[in-house]
Amino acid sequence: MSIGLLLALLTAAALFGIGLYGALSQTNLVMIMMGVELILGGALLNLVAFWRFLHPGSYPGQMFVLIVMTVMAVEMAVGFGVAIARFRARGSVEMEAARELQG
Amino acid sequence: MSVLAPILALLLLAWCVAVLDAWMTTGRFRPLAPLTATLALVAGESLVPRKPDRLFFETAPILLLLAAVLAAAALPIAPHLVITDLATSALFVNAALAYVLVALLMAGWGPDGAYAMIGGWRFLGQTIAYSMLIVMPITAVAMRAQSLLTTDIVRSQAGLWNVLYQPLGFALFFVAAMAVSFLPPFDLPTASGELAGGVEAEYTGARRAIFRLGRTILIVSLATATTVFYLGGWLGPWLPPWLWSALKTLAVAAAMLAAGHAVPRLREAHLLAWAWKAGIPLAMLNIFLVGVLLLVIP
Amino acid sequence: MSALQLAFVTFFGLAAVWFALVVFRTSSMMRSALALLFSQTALGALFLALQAEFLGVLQIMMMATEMSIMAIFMVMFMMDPGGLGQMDMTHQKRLSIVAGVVAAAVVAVVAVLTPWGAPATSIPNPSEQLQGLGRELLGRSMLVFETAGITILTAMVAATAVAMPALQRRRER
Amino acid sequence: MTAPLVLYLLLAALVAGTLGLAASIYAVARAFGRARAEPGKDVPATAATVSRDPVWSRYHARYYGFALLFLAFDMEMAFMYPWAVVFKHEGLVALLDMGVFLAILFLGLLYGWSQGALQRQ
Amino acid sequence: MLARDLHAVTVPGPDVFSALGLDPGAVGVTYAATPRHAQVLVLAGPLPPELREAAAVAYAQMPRPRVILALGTQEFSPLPDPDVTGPASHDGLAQGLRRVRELLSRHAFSPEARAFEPAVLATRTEYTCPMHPEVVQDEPGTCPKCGMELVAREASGSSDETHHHTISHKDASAHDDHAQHEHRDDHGGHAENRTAEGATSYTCPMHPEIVQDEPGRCPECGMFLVPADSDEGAGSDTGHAPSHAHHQADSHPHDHDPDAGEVHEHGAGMDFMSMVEVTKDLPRGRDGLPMDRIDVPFGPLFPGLPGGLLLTLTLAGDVVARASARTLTGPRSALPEPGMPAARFIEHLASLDPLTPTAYRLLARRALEAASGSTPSAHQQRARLAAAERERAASHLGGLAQLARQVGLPWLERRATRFQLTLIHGDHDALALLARQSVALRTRLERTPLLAARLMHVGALSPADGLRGPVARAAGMTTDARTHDPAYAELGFEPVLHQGGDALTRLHVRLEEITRSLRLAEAAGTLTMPADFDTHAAIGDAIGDAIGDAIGDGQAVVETPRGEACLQVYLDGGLVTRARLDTPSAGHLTLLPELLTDLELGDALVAAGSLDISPWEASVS
Repeated sequence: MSIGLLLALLTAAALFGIGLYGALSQTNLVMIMMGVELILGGALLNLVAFWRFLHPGSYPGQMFVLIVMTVMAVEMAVGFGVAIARFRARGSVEMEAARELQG
Repeated sequence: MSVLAPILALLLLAWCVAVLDAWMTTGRFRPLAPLTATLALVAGESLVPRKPDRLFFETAPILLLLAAVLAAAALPIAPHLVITDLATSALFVNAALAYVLVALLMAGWGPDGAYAMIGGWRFLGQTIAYSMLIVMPITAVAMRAQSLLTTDIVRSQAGLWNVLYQPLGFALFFVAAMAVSFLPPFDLPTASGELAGGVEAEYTGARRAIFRLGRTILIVSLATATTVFYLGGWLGPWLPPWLWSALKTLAVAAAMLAAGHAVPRLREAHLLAWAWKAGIPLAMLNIFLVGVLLLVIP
Repeated sequence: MSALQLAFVTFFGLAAVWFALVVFRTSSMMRSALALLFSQTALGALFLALQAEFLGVLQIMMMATEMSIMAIFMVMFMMDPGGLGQMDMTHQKRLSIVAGVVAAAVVAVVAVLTPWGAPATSIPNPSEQLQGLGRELLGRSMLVFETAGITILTAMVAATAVAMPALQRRRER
Repeated sequence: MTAPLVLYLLLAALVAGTLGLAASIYAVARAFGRARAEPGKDVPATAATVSRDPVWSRYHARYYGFALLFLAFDMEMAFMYPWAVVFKHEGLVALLDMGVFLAILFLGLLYGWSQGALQRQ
Repeated sequence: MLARDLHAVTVPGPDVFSALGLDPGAVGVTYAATPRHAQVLVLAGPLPPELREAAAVAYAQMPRPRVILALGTQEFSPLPDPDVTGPASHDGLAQGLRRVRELLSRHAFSPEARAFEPAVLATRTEYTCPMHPEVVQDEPGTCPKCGMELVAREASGSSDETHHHTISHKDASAHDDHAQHEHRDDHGGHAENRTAEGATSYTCPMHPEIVQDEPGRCPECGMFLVPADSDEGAGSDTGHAPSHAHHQADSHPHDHDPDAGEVHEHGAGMDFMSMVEVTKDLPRGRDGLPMDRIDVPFGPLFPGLPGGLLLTLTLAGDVVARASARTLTGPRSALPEPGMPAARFIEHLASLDPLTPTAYRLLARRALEAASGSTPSAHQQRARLAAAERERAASHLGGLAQLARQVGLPWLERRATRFQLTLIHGDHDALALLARQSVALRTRLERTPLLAARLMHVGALSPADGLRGPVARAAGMTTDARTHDPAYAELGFEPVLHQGGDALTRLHVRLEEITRSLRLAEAAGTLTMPADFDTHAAIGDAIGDAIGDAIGDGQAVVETPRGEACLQVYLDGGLVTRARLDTPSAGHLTLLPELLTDLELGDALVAAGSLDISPWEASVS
């Protein structure tokens, strides 16, 4: 049981939590995507940590990291595509109008 | 592995490039120009716009300097004169250069001024245009060297310099390098005739001194990168290796500066269109050609 | 696992988390986008500290441009990108916070309680990793790799098809 | 070839040194004195016209078509670097493999081109 | 430190400096891109009030150490008195700069440095809602519409002044108000483009009774005014008012209570924070995205534009959504006081445009001769032709340097400027050589890579009556006053003519005209310098006894470098009692708004520059 692995996993957990909070709390598509990016970042960290501490010899782990990165990029491309279309159609990318306003 | 020597060399080269630049723009050769210019800036006022994003405004010049220095850190001047020989140093150079964009975006957004903001966003467009043309030719170089280690890349050119082995890649990389260091004709973010200084406009005094320093070192880094990737780095007869690198680097820098003076500033639309409709297909072709060459000529 | 490595991991781990928090705490869209950028960069540095050099440098490089592009889309689509109005664009805040904390806690507990076994000692050096990854790419994972290509293609097509204004609209310009 | 971590430490030191350089330049400048506050001096300069309005607005970037393609296209590099390193070993397989990969991506590029993504909107 | 490069902000601008024969480049001074990067403010010649205010703004924004060098300028307010003065000659410049360098070697924070606090830049704080700029009040509070905290922002002058100014726009005569107002206005002067958009009228969506002929803010509710004849509320498309077009729906047509705007808007939609509401009335770009737009001033001291010209571009991203243009060099009248002696009238007219004095001196003489029925000798005609053609060539070279500054071609800027200066100082023998050089310059420009790509299809103009001079000839119109002139006819003159009408064609036309003008001036044989051409003495006898106390009116048309200018004078007892002047630039200035719309920023500036507008001409009423 390595302290380094633990640190990495805890960091990943924190990123995951923050990302989830963002994805749930934000009303704006782009902000939601930022939350998702954070979650995926946490996943990346987990993968790297597992590769480093458990199977440094095997490369599918690293391969998998590349795939997750690809997923991040792809998600952004499609997400922004949708955002543009939605903004053109509705003039807004908000999933729901913000309720409470505070100065 | 000595570390201080390369840093010193970097600063010296930066000095030379600054002199060169002043010479080309003003037409007068004054070896002390960088010193006097810097003193003039540092001794002057350094203003801050009244409602800036202060964090960005302060970070941008330093980040630019950092990016330039880190890019240079992975490039060898002689077999053992390199600050860090990472196993992925060729990639690391790209990674460092990518933060030039971030710095300019910060500089553009920070002051809350129209010219600066437009300049910043323009540079993002410029990055979208040149970015692939930086990384794809480097891939072709790495194919030949079978390594991302810059020193290996230089050694791989012992027989024939890459500029001859893959001229197409060299051309693309050279142009892209000018675009990274937003030299004319790629000075869209700082165009004086279109944006009156653009991202650089609000920087005065010491902050501008840092900005200029970063810009100069950036030019040096890119010239060194061109030398290392395509002009056989330190390779060459008679002279000591470090001298060869220095001379080649200065030559490349001079070529970059000179090229800008002969050509009018590009239109963003053209830049993007040419980069994507001609540049990227050519870069792919370059990779393919190198691949075939490597297979037929073992 | 050297002390130096531990220091790196801790430092960049904290940096990543702190920037991630900033993302949702600032009202300036530009700041929040660049905070995400630096969070990802710190992540990349963390990879370096974990001796996955190629992945780390790659992450540092990719995220710089991709998150900058995210910044421009933020500025395009967010009301009041400068954050001058200090407005709050969130909803169901309490629920979200609870969800976030609970999720993080669960994952953390799992991470702590699972017996991960002894950590590996010998790490292949970066150049070996690169070679290995390359062979993996052209060997067993070739299909995965080509599938990634297909995925990217799909993404490009989908994004373009959705985002570009209708053809006849463009023709009449 | 030193141990990677030492190299990273070196990089960190380099960063610190650069920051130190910047800090010292600022210190020298501060030693000369501070800027004098005067009306209109701190308004972002717009060619001798005072325009005090904030410009942070929803900026219409005309190149978002390129940006979308770039996001996806950029990922190709992640796969190309490891590939390039082992290319010579693997030989023809590698060439064909990457050929297919690039062909696929190029299709995407062509589609975007045909749909007018490769132009300022 | 003495040897260091100086960066200068020049007023009125590089173009005038070259025309005056001043060459800062020769004495180690470069034109700064922005006041921020300049250490010295160089003034040359007499400056109109608005330009002086602009200079004051530039000076205020220069970091210390900063120095003012005045060459032949008399009035300075609101600028402080210059640190160094000198005559408006190249020697004056050189000596002045030597002194400037000494002054600068004293460092920035010298205790005796005095603060610069002109009234132009005085501010007060007002509070406004970030989402609803029309909500403006003097004390902090919350927005009546969205309840958001109001944010403080500086405004200039005081609210009633702004009000006063808006009224004063209604009578075109209140020039002083314009002048004062322009820099008080916290909107970079986009409220002021009589010259450019005189045709369209602007009204307030909430107060239809407010109608004025330039955009701006409603004196009643402070909302942006909307062009009365515009669809999609073009007036509403500034970035700071993302939502106010929304009010067109629910506005009270007859509402004279100044506060009604506020009162009424309490009722206006409370769902304002929804982005949908904010964007639904925004004008959409060609790609259908409703984006914010910002007003950005380019000028009066912008490196890429002639000094004194102020373009206010409403930018959507980096594309011009709407443009307005005005000059800060005026207003000057062709005949300040009725009953001017002929000689003084000629000199006054010559002083109207520092860029092309000879052409206007010539115009005045022609008109006076027509009025008095006297005819110049063949020798005089030759001399005039030569002088006029030389000035044309010089002016076109100035235009080349301008283009070079715009698109970033240092070699072209240097070469064109040197060329222009040698032409101005040179004598008849120089002309043949210069003509050959001009051909060489042309071939080099045609070989310059990417220049054609940069200029082609930019700012294309189809033939119309508005066009004159090179601009018209580039559009394929044969309009050239010289074709009717016998003096030209006997030299076998024929105008340059090109098809296309875009910036590139204009460049070609000017390049060819440079060569032809030089050849003409050479062929004219006797080249008398402007110095001894129509000086006071010369006029004294020449005009004096020619006119005597003639009565009658005369009209003359002269092809100035920018197109044909027409002057009509009425003589009474040898005194000029009435004069009507019609200049090419005035017409070209009105072309700008529609010409620049929908162009990318860089292209828009190139297009504006390619018209080669002289603000001085344009501001003559």
